[in-house]
Amino acid sequence: MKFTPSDMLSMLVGDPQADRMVPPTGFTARLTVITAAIMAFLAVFALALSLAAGRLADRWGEELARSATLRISAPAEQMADQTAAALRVLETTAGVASARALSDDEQRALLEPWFGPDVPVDTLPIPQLIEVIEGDPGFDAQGLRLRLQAEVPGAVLDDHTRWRRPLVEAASRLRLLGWTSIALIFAAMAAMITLAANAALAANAQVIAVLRLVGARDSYIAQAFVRRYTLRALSGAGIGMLAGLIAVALLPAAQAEGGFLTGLGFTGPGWLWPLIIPPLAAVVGFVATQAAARRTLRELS
Amino acid sequence: MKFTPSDMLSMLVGDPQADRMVPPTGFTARLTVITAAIMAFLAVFALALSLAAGRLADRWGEELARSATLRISAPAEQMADQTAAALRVLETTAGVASARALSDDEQRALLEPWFGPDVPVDTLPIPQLIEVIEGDPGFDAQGLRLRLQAEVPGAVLDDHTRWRRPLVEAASRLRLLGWTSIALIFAAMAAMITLAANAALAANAQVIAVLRLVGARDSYIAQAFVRRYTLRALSGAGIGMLAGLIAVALLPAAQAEGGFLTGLGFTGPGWLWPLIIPPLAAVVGFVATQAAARRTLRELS
Amino acid sequence: MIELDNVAYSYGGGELLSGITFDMQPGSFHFLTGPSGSGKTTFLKLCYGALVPTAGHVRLFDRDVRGMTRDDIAMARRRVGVVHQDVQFLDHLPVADNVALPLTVSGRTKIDELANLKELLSWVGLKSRADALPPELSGGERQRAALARAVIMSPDVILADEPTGNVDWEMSQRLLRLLVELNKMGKTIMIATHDLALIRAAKTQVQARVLRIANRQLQLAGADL
Amino acid sequence: MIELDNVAYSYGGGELLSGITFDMQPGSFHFLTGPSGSGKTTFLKLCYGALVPTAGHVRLFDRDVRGMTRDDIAMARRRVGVVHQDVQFLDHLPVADNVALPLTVSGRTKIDELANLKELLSWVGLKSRADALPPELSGGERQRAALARAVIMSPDVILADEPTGNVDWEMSQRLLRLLVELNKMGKTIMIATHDLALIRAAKTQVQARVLRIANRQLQLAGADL
Ligand SMILES: Nc1ncnc2c1ncn2[C@@H]1O[C@H](COP(=O)(O)OP(=O)(O)OP(=O)(O)O)[C@@H](O)[C@H]1O
Ligand SMILES: Nc1ncnc2c1ncn2[C@@H]1O[C@H](COP(=O)(O)OP(=O)(O)OP(=O)(O)O)[C@@H](O)[C@H]1O
Ligand SMILES: [Mg+2]
Ligand SMILES: [Mg+2]
Repeated sequence: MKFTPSDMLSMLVGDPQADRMVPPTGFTARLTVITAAIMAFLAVFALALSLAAGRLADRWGEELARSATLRISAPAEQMADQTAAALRVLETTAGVASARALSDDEQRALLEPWFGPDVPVDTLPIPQLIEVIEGDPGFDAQGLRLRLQAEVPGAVLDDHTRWRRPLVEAASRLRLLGWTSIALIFAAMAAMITLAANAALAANAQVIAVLRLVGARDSYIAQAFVRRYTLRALSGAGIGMLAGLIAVALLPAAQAEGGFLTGLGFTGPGWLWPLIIPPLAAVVGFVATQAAARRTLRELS
Repeated sequence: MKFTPSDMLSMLVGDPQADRMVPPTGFTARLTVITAAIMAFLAVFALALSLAAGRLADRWGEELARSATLRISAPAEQMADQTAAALRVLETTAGVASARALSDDEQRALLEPWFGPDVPVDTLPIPQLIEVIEGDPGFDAQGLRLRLQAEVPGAVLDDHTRWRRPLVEAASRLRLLGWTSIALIFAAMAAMITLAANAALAANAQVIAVLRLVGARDSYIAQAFVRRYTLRALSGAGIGMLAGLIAVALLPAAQAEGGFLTGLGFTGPGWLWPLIIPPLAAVVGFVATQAAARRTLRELS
Repeated sequence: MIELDNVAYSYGGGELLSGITFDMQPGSFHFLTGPSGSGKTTFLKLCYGALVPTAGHVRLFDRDVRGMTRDDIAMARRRVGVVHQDVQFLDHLPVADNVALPLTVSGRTKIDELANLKELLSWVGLKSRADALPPELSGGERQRAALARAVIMSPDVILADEPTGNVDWEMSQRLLRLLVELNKMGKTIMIATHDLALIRAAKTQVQARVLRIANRQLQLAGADL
Repeated sequence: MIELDNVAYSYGGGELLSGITFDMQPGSFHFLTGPSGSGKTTFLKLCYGALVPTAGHVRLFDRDVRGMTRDDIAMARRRVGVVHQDVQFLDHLPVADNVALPLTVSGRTKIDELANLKELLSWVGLKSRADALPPELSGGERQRAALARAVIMSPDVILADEPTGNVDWEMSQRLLRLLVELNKMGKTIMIATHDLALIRAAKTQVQARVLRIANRQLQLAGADL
């Protein structure tokens, strides 16, 4: 059996008469709605977790990937020249968005954790640091090194590869974890809605038998159930999604101090992601009820 | 209605005859088992996530809390004396597990990211760093500072508070996230098992009516259902828990390179945690079925 | 045994039964007739405590139904065998287990009771179907199984609602004979039925009285049958 | 209309029916009798395609049941009104809607059909219970509702399994009159029943033939009634 979206649509708008054939309330009806709601609620959290993990991973990867450091060690009198030469080279390098020599204050701030607040930066033979911000297609580190070697012999390029690798690995692990949990929750949601729809149909065996007895066609009977349960899965998941969004929005300190770990929550277009949950639940409900109804019907002469 | 554990036990061992009164298979029976299994499976993952977050938080908090740095800035000729004096002070300070002056090589390694591999550590007026490892009840940073001021004027104690605060906050956020998700999953598990048990009972209304008609007492009828559904919740959750444990154990690269982010998984006694899931599911199943059976019975004369 | 004292019952609309006073004497044999929808099933349900009267008092074994706990009602039901009009079983258990159900739930599964079960099943013609599941029975077989279930505990009172509606004449005579035997052993019997031929046949075997529900009242039908 | 050609049926054990050949002529009126458990319900189920024979052929409106799709069977059922022995309804819809169900599912809900519905309900004595839910009906009321549902489409064939098992004599005469009227309009009728008095009454109004299932065979009962 295959279902195209248009099949699904025609079923959903279908005969409102057929709709009355299915008991409107009762435990099995509530079961479907509440199951869809609970699973949608969990799915919103999984999505939030996943997106937060993704953001974190992106940030770690990006912050480190997008910046590099050029270190110029030279006798004091050549320092200014070499710095200027290096900046010229960098300005003409494709893929470098900006380059900027750190001021003494900045250098002091960097060193402070190690040497205390009163490092005599000016009197020390400390190398000059140049912060390089990468552009979008990035620069060719190897090529840059060669050019620098020729023009600024005292320059050493550190593109942070060493620092980046473990962080990127950790970040991708976090991302994997997020998507694993989202896949799990979605699979569980599908399984639970399928179960609920099946249980509901089993509970309505008499309805199906009566309809079949009075000459209703299989498609009519299936449609009556499929329409009801698809709408139930849709509305249940809608309720659950809304509840989940509210809960996520209310989560303590969600976006504050976003420093190291971003809060669990949605940002910007991320808020649109949960909107896929109800349609997904509806599709699951549709397919599950369709299959269950056909199976129940086949057992009936 | 209240249930003591002994009530529960006596119900569970109870009359095997009564057991036969409840249909052994069918969709509603499977519903309970599979629901318990799925939710237990998810709960194992939530637990793993939660424990991993907890471990990460602990590590971040601990690594930073347990070490401090003493920085001694002094004229070159006094450096050795002051270092020795500082070490003596530290040795006699309660709460300091060990203290050790960093060698030139180690200092160079620390500085390398900033100045390249050939920092002339010996000729530079670089402060001497002493690594202080805290003992279990920790030392009194304020007291230590006062003593050092008196005996080693050039020493500055950095107990990493500044570095630690955001990390500890991030870690506790992660822990909160873990426990939130575990609370959610457990609540969802309870809700789903309750729903499944209710749906199952609703589907068995005829069984209850027949038993009541032939003179069975409420407690007998309730017991028959409660026993079955408690065992179903227990066994379902057991299956789900095992599947979850296996899945977690098989998770790619779970424990490897544990560097920055620990893998999602259980370590040591953490493996015992998931064992609470099946009993918990059984208790939920017990209470839910008990309540549902009593409610169904009350509606029946 | 069962006393109704100025009882009225209403399902929510007007009163269906009203001012009914009736005392079921031990060892009596009653038929209950009346048009379809007149309230025979309702009357029987009042008699075994499935319905509580909206007015008046029903006493079951000398206790007012209103004052009985649910467990009291359950215990009273063990002394009253009931054949429902729409017979229901535990569909997952074989017929024999269903018939023995009242014994099982009251914890009486001794050997002699089981011998009794076999005899009873063959009397109602279900010996060969003892291992079938209830949904596999024919309409008449279900009714016979329900009657067997109602009498297996050898209860003091047997209330049967249309127990022969789906069985052939010969079988209904056989079932009647079973009930007459039980009555001769001192059991009290009440049968709701539309089958006038059955009533006539019974009258030749036992001193049966015919009650009739008409105009919300319970009347003793005369010799007009 | 409905033809059985050397048909046998077995539920898995021995054969319940065997070598049955029968041709239901349009406009005929049949009674079907036989002891409880002899296979009357099974026979009727073969006649409307609910069971497929284990041997032989059943032809429904000139098409072999084995070759019909599920939708073919559904369409054929619109031409056959069936009263089940254990009547079932959509318990959440009122009686009137349940009786009109065959019209609803075949998309025929015109005004004149609905007028028809009212008349039918009052004929079977359910006018005052039209808004009740099926579980609130008495046993006899349920049977009457089922009969009304079976005839509302004015089908070519009406198969009724014990339609008067739970109704009083007067009402059963009324229902019989309805079926006789339909038969006079050309409908084919078959009624499975144990009620010999009903058969006798029918014979005075219509030329009814009595079939009897005995020893797995279908026999034409003689004038012995
Ligand atoms: N689904 C089934 N599986 C197995 N056996 C069945 C099934 N349905 C009916 N039977 C058996 O087949 C036999 C005939 O059943 P059927 O319902 O046709 O009898 P009937 O003539 O209608 O009887 P009654 O007058 O009691 O309604 C019975 O012995 C019954 O137990
Ligand atoms: N649960 C209910 N709610 C509302 N009305 C009910 C309910 N049960 C029965 N009735 C109505 O009460 C009346 C009497 O019902 P009852 O079942 O007692 O009749 P009865 O004499 O047994 O009829 P029958 O011979 O058809 O079985 C009927 O009109 C029925 O519709
Ligand atoms: Mg009745
Ligand atoms: Mg039958």
